[in-house]
Amino acid sequence: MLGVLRGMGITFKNFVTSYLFPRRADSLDTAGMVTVQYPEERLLEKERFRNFPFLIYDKTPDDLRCVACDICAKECPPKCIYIVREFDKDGKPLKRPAVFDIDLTVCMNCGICEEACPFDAIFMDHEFEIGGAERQQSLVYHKDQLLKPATYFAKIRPTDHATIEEKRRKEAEKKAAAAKQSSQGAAQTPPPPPPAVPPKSPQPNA
Amino acid sequence: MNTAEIKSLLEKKFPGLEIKIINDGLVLKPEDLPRVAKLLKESPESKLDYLSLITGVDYVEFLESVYHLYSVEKRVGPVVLKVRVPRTSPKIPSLVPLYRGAEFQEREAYDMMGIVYEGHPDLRRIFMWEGFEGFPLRKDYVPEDEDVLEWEDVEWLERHGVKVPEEYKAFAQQLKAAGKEARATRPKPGAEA
Amino acid sequence: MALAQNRSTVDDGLKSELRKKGIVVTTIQELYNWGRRSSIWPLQFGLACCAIEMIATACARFDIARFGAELFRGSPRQADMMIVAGTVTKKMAPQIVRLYNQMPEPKYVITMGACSIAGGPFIDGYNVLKGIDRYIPIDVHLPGCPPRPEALLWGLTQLQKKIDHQEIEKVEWYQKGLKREFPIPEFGPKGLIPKFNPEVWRPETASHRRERYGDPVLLGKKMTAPKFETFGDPQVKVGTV
Amino acid sequence: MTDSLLQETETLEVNLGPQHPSTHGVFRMNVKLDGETIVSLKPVMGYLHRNHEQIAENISYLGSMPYTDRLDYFNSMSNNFAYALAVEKLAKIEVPERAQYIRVIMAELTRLVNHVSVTGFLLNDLGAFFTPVLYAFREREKILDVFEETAGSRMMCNYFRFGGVKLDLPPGVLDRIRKIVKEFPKFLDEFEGLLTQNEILCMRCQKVGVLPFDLALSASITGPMARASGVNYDIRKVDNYSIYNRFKFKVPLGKTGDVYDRFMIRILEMRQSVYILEQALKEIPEGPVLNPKTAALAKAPRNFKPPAGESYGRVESPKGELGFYLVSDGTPQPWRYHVRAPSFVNLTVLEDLCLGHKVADAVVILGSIDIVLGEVDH
Repeated sequence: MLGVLRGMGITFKNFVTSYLFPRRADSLDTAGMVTVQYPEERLLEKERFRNFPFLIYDKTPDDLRCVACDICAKECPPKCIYIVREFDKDGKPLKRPAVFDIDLTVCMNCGICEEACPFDAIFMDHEFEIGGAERQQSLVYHKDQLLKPATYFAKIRPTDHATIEEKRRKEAEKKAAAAKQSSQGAAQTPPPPPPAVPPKSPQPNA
Repeated sequence: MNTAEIKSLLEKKFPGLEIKIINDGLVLKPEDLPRVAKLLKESPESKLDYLSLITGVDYVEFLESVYHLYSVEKRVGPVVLKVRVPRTSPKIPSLVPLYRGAEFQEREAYDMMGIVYEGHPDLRRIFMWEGFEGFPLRKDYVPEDEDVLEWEDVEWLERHGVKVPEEYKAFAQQLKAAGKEARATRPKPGAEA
Repeated sequence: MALAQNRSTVDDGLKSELRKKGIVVTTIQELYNWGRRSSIWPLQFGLACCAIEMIATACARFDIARFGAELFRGSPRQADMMIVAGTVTKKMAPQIVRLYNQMPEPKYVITMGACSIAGGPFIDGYNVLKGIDRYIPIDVHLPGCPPRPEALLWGLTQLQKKIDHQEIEKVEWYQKGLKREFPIPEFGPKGLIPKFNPEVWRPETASHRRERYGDPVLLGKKMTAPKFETFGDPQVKVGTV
Repeated sequence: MTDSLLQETETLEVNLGPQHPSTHGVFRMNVKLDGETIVSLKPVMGYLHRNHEQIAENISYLGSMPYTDRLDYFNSMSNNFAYALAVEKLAKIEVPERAQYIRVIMAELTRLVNHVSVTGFLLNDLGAFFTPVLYAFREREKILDVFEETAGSRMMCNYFRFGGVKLDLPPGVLDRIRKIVKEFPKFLDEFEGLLTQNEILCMRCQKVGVLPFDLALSASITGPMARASGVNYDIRKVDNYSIYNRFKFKVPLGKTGDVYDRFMIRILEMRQSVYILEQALKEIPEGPVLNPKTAALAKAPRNFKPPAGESYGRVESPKGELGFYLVSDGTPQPWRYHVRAPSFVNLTVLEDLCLGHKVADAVVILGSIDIVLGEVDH
């Protein structure tokens, strides 16, 4: 009987403290109300939170970083990425995708595409309010739905954005220096390819 | 107690036992397995009283059943026993009388790999349903194509009062006429509709 | 009923006129929908990982009770909504269809997580059903693996919006002759029979997975044995040792 | 009169599950009852068989890492740990010091999450409807926040890499963990005060579902369930994997092996985990978190080809011995990938535990075994 009463006392204490000392939902204190009033109030967004991938562009949507190398599509464990490379009028492959589809009904938010991408073009988004009554059309995201500006990335993940910008700046400097050197040495030879190109030459998807 | 010591112990106890060390595992004949396991479990030198893992491996040319034994009392292990059997008649004596922990894991290996453990008290499929055909973790298992209705599906649906669209019906009939192998060369999905 | 039939034949302008006349009906409808959407009773039914997030949604921090959906019922007969939370395997699919059939009208289904929508990351497996919408109609699809508890709450609000827009005269369960029960699939030698119910779902031809990525699994590709220097003598195999 | 009546009783077959509030998922028990006493119980599983092994045999080694999260979805970090150990054994990869500490911290936090939730669910099964679960999930959410901040996801962390962990801890997280660890014993006191001396709980749990020592050993039971029966086998102590030999902790052992013992062992283990965490948080050094040799692996998982051979990596997951058996043939995909799932093997004795008890006890016994269907059915 004593044990039961003691348990009830603890429940009552919890009941009272949740009214007397309401806390924020992110609080680490043991006692207190913890409910987050979701649509009006949200939990603090964690920077590393990963939901679905998105593609990043620098200034305009035509200026996207993805070069259609197909690495993420091959690394994706459940195979939810589908890329078709764009070709110009002469049939020469361009360094940009014509089709970039991500099947959200297969994606498992693992973030391996983000890790594998050598061009910092694909990142995991924070948006989770996605869904609908229909799945076969609306839940396969195409290129135009996936594209988001670099400023958005800077907003949701400032730390990663800073490190990546730093890395890109250094690479660009190195490239510029190399170009300068080669133009001084032999004016006609084109600059060497950037070192970030993956080992296997990217092939257009059949 | 390493694998070589176990081997010499076994050879001392069972003269004439055929045994070989491959990849840190002791490869045994299937019929030797129960007596070897019994000895290893009960002998005071080894005292391997804990059977951690049983699984099957499909090496295409044969199937292998792997046993990892540990000793809780002496805190040694693992001692790996392996038994190789042909794909056509994979029969291995069961270790359930010796280790109760083998019960579900042997059923799993039977379900996934088709290794028959003789003497198992209740050797049924454990994950798949009764009536499932084939052993899905064997390397030659071919799963079905799930976006195509076959003739038995069409028949079933009509029996249950579901109206099947004509194009599905026609395609199912084509499949039936062409036999099961037709599935690999089915027409492009655009042609279905 | 006659009124409802009339409505389906008139254009939008006339409809709004009629709506003005039938103001009492509209109010009843609003009241009716408000009552329904504020007390959705979900079926207490979890399948896999997403079920844990569903429980987390029901717990103190996210508190699904704020949306009136905290009363998880153990029996399908008392439930309005089924949250298919987790991977639907072929072994489990018949039971889910049966549960759906047992639920009273009006009934709603939310598929929570990638697995229940289309098979999710396990789409290439031999025992995973590629979407529960092959057998039963779905109202809200919620992708994610698993969706955050907030995402489930968002999905619930989407469902509430849908309920808000339903008209009493038009809703399916008051129509004559409509029976929203679907045949329960059976186990076949390799999978379920039928593979899908064409009345509910038809395969999408445009974004066909097999066309894009080829065959999902081995299909005998790995039928060459591994190198035997490391796995021992190939002669040391069957019973010979 | 009564004798003849008793002789006429028929056994009744009852199906519990697969959709049943008490079966912790999609688990089915075929129970034969004499009156209300169980005379036979056959577990039926496979309702969540997601072909984990088949999928893993078809993708790269790193590609399986996110799938291991989904095995035992309560403690993804432990699953990552076991898989990373197995591959590191296979490819002989060293792990830097700081990464080892992070791994231990994460694994122990996972243990807290698992034990606290499973205790809550067990009490839910006993009839203490939802209050213990609410308390348990309140604590769980705090730890999940830490996981989300470090690994990016609440449940499916995908945080371990071969040769370390994915990213270093973000600033401030260590202090957050310290705060959680400091507050946790207070919560445990409260939780125990709520329950351990509760007369109803004692009556329902003591002498119910007794697992004798011999059966526990021969049926390969591991984890808290085996230790409740007195089997002194904790892989953290036996294998000394990672850096567990640096920490002082005790392995709590039970005497009777009933439901109450299993419940208490979990509570005591949480206290030991807190103790390990305190030491690890004190000692954690600075340094790299990923072996530089394998850091390039993240950029091209398909090019990772461990040498041909086989390995078995196991950890003491909160449920018991979780092991991954890998056979490599030198290609980017494993030739064989097998999971030794603790709760799957622990279910072997379910029938033995339940025989002679009432149906209501079967539910409690199942709750005390602590199964997660994702792992049982892999």
